[in-house]
Amino acid sequence: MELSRRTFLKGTLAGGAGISLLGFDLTPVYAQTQSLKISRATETRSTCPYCAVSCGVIIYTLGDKAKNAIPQVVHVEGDPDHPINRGTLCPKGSSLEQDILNDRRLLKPQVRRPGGTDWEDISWEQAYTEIAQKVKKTRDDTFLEKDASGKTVNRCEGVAWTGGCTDTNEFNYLAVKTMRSLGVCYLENQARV
Amino acid sequence: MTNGWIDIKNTDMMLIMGGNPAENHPCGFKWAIEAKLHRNAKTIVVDPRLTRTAANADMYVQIRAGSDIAFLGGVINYAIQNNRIAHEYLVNYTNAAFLIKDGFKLPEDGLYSGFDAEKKTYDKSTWNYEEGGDLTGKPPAPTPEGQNAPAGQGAQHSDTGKGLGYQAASPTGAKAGTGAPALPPNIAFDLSLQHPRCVFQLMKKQYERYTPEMVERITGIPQAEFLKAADLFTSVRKDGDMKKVATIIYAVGWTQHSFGTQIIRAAAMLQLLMGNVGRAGGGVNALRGHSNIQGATDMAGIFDILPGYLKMPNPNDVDLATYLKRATPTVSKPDPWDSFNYWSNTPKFTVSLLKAMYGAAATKDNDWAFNYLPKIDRNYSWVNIWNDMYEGKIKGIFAFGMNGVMIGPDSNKNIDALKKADWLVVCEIYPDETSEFWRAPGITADDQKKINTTVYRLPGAGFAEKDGTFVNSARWLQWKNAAVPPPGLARLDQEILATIFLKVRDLYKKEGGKFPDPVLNATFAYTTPYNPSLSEVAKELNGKALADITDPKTNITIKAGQQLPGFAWLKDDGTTSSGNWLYCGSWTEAGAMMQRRGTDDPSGLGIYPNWGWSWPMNRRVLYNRASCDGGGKPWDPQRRQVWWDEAKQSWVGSDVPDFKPDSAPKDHMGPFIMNPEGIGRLFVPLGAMADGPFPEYYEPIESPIANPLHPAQSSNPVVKKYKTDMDKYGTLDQGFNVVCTTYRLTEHYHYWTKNNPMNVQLVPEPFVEVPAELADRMGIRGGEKVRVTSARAHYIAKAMVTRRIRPMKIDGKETFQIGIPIHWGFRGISEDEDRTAKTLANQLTPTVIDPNAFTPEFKGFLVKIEKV
Amino acid sequence: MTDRKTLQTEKISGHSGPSPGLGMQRDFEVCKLVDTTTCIGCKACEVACVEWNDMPFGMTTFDNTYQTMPETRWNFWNLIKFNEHQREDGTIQWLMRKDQCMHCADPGCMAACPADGAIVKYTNGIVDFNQENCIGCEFCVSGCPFNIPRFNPGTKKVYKCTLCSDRVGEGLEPACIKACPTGCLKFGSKDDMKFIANERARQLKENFGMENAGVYDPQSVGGTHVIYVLHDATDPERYGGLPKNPTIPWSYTVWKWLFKPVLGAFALFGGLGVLMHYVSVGPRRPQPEPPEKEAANGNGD
Amino acid sequence: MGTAIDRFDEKARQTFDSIGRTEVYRGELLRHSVYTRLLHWAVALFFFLALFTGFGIYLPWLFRWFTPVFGGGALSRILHPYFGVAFVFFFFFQMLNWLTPMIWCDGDSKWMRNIRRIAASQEKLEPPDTGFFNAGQKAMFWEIVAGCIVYLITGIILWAGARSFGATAVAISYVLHDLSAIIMLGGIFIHIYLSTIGEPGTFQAMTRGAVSEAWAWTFHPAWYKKVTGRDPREDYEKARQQQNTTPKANSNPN
Repeated sequence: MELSRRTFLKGTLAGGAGISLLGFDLTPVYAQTQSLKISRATETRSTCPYCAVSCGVIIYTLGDKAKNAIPQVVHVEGDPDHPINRGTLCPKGSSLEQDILNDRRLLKPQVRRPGGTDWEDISWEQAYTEIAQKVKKTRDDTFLEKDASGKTVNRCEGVAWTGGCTDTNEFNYLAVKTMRSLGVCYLENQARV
Repeated sequence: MTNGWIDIKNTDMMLIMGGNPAENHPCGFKWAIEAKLHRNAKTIVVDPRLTRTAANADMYVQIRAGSDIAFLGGVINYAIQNNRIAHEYLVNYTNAAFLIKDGFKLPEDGLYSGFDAEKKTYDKSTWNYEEGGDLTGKPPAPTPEGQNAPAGQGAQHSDTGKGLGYQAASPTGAKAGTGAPALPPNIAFDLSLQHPRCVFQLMKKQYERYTPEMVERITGIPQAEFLKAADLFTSVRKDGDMKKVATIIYAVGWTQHSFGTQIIRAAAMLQLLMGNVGRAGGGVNALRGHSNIQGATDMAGIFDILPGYLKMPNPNDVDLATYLKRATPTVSKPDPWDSFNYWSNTPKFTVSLLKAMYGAAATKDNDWAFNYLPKIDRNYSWVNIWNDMYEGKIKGIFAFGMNGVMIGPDSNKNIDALKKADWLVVCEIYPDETSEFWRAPGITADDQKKINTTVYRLPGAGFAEKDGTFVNSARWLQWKNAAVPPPGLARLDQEILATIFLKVRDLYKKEGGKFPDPVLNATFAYTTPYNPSLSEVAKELNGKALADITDPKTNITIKAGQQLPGFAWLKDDGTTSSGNWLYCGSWTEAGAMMQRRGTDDPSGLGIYPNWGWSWPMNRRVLYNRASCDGGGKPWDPQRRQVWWDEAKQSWVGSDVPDFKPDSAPKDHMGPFIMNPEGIGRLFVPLGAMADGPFPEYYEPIESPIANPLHPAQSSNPVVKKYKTDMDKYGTLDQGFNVVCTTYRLTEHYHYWTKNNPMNVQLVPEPFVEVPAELADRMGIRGGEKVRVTSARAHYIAKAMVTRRIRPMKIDGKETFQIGIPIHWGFRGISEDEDRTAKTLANQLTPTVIDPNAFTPEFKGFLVKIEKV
Repeated sequence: MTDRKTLQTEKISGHSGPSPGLGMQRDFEVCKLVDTTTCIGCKACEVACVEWNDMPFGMTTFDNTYQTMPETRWNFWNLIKFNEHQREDGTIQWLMRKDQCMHCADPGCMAACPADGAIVKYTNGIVDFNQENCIGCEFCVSGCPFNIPRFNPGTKKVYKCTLCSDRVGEGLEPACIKACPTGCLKFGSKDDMKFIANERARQLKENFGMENAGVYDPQSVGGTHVIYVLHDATDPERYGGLPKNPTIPWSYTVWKWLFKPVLGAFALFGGLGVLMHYVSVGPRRPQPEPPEKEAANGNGD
Repeated sequence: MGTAIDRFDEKARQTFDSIGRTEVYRGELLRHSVYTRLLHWAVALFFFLALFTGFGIYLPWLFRWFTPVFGGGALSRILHPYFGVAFVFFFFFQMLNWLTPMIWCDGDSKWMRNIRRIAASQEKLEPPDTGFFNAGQKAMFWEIVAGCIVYLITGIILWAGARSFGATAVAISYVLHDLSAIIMLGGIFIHIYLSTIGEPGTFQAMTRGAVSEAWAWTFHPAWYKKVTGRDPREDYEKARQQQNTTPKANSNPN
């Protein structure tokens, strides 16, 4: 059975004893609308991570940024100031709240060992250490300083990098800087496909 | 996009083709609607399916997937035959009048001159301008036969001519005209456009073959319908009137073909022919499908370039000087004209980049650390990653937010490739198919024990948890703010990457190893190196002065350490650094330009100069000089973007002029300043395109017919099939008789929203769109499960029987098309509830790529369909 | 309640008298304009509605259509209806229409609703359900000519689009309006919306060859506060069952407001009648009556 | 035990009679068996439960104060159909129980024509041919039978709602359901009045099950004759004379 997560706060004021006879009201019935759920929430301006229209979105989080309040997203809505979307959002942008608050999110580092049939938990530190060792070993094993004709190439062809569509410029720059410094040639991104 | 989202509102005519903006860019599509509402603009949608974009169009034309060049070629032909062309624009702003070398041959038989059948490449030396001068009015001189170009440049070919993936009309020009032979400094031209070897006459001849009959045979569009569409689109240029503007809007429906770049070329040519480029409401507008793939391309997240579209060095670039000589184009133009040739600044951009990457380690003595960069001489693109991993060449792979198994093509091959890797590091926010490739459907527990790949799955941060810059399809840089911390133990992506890199650096420091210099010397001087602040990185991208630098003209000095105000300040002597010259100006001493939130739009054209920041130098419409006639007056005074101010002796306007500001009209400087010729290229000389200077229609690799233009050369001659045992290509004879295309739905975003209960509620299950007539024939009813089989795999989903896709007559044969949305894999809400068959759309798609942009052919392959 | 109210009540269900305080504040009628000729069926409005109202997600099943579900649900108030209409020349017109509460000037739900204050109509035209007072009788479901109110078996209450009265009351536009990417949804005063709609219909006729384009604002329910621009206003039925001439069942109008109180009173008069009988005629007792009674009777008057 | 009506529910009657007891004192007659009485009160109980929950649906603004008894308007709405079904259920057995004595006869038509005089108490005694039930009671019985059919049909339609039967059916049912209730309510006022203060001595027929002989010859003379074999008018005269001969003073001229 689907039950409402939020009770409707609508109430009638002084309506409980609305006895009226022949149309003459003795006690008026007022209807009061639900209060605005975002009226005191914190607004953060962001950009939708989906397509390249880049709609401005406002993320409403609970709390006034006080130290002890851990922000919780309560709503996401279009940014009306944004010249392109002017507050509008598509069905994907409109559901961004569910992307932020999603119980399918990955919450801890995991490793699948060779021959493994399931995930194992791993600490960040351990994961970093193992990955760094693997990267170095692969680089050292496959690094090519000169090609067959003796020209300097400084390539590491044993490692590939595939970057995602939502990586920011700054992150992409860090990826380019680190990967090219390792000598990575197989450097690709969602941009290709 | 040459223009921008909002700018679409200024148009009078839209051709939407190879894209479905109403579904995939709804908020951008509002500006198309605005044009309809406020300008009575007309929309023509050409698509294999009656999409939601088509539902709103004034005219919908159903086309066979992949036959776009035939349609566009037909429209080009129609425009020329009916004089619906912008004559003044054509003569002055394009290379229509330029003469092409004798010996250049049009592809009547499907091949341009210079084809090497063995290597499947072209010798492009005849694809060049004729040296000379003004031949206007002069009769063509008889030319000697066989003026062949020098041979021996084959090695260059695989390295040249990369498109930008989606974006034809950006500074790709820089890549042209390099290597030997070069473009002639003084091009021969005929302003009367009558010379048989002038570009216009060649183009006319090329597309005369694209008659309405031919268009009908290839595309399946009935002649009458085609003529109606061609007439409607070209009607903006009726009687040569220049006031109206038409735009062409496309997306990956054009790029994802084995001739994708050429489709876009055809569109660009049509727009140049009609004088629509550079103008408000015009342009060739690629709608990027993802939030920051424009930025990723700018940032060179792809193998063949460096940040700012600088070329990747190749092994022949033995030192920086050699590289710069190759990478820096020289002016090539008709003598009386002028050309800005902005790419002549390549050395400044390159040295500044190297200074940003390697800081103090980049010195004049070590060629600014030029050799720290890998040198490439072959294709390392997406499909090759998987192909080469399958062949065992790649040992380790990072996938940061990239679901390679789902993306394909030929997902099964990608899964098998991952089985052969030693390690895989996935940074994701949801459980994805790539990280769980080892337990893909069909892999048993016993099989899993034989898979030796170590997979690390690191929980990254979602968009709301990270700050940083996205670049939209209109090249706007916009900073976003973080709203919440990452959940659980998840960490910021930059923290993960930086930590891995710094740990590797520590290992090299401790243990030494192969060529450790770049690893040790890459600048990481961030306040918190293990978790770099993205604003510090953004400032590094903009660039700063490393020593006091003074502009000799204005005498303005920028002190060492200060942010640079723009790329004009960049130097090639190591006194400036900039991570990406295109972004120079985005975070200046005045602050973060990409964080600006100015909502004023004085011109009313939707320019919003003070919102965010647009590369290059905040120009919102590229090539906007072309919005004015030769005298510098706007073609349409109602839509004034920039214009020549005689009093100020300067270009002024609502937008930043994409031009040399003090170049008077009489100097006849070309508006396309990124091309060494300064003009728009109808004909692409030399190496910029791998498969021809004009777009020629070729069939997709898997096609139901032989190309009616030249059956002997049916598909793109330079496209190579892959050769592993996984690579199979289907034919009609094998029973693959249905044309299949893949696409996204408005309700879903790739392989991401299948984790979002809201979007899953909107479209819960995978489906296949099947024409009603085909369904009748196969006994399929709506909602019943069907199996779609390609030469590679099969896909099972429910049938959506619809009348929105109709049977077509292709070269006289009845042909059906079906469509498959790509969104479902084997991990997701519906998948985990066992509501899907857990097959992947891209298990069907073939491993074959466009020779220019290396984008796989996801559209228009062959399948068969049957009821399950 | 002397405070200024953000939304003034104009009519209250099950409540025959005038609404208290009516006429003490100026107000204008609001209206939602749905231009079906620029709707792209993207469903942003559906999502914005579910998200703003924090409605729980439900299960849907593929049904050979792009339409999310066959009809609106108690937790899904706003549904794009997709229809493939075959034109006379055989080509297909793909129609999309946002289906939701029409916020009638003369609401059938309200006419049918017996519960005091379960449905209120504000002076700005919004018709809102007040679940606290809802008794779950579902009469509104049958009273609505547009088939909108939906019963939630879990809470035994009926729900529908509120036109985001909470947002409108705070000076914001409804969530669906804000989200709509193409601007096919507009929100403003009824006068403005009518003007814009008619202008758009004229534009469609003159510039886009749609001879039958028109505005849907059915007067049979007094006009609505959601109006449509249709490609062909002569045949609203093709847009997924938009009634050409929506009417409220007579039983709710006549019966409820006239006969129901009258007959209710009539039944009460039954009680009054027997009392009068007792007073005037008196009881009948088994005969013969005891003599004291007769004596008492005789000693009266 | 003179009702002597043989029906298939005789067994139920006997079962209940063997459980419950009916004391008939001297000068009294057995009016209703335990079974009948239990049925009556079951019907009455569910009638009132349905009625009161129905009030909350019919005129919530008036009965708002009352609905909390049933847990509020919404719960009233949920309970109402169950009460209604129970009412119909029990009345169905009552109907079977009383089918024979409720059969309309000539005397009833005469009674009806005479109703003004009877209502005005101008006749102290019922007409001699008034049997176990008089025509008023029979009219009410048949009204309830008809009402139950209407309730059941329209009630099910309203219960399932417009989703199952369509808006028109609901709209019509709603009127018929209400009309039926109003008519029945009017009848119930009269019924309660006459069975309590309107005709003293009646109430015990449905409580103890027995009535006085005087009550019987006054209101149901034909039945009196049938069960006692004596002429009601004669017994009435006899009783009157006996009353007059008592030594108590009586100045009444009647």
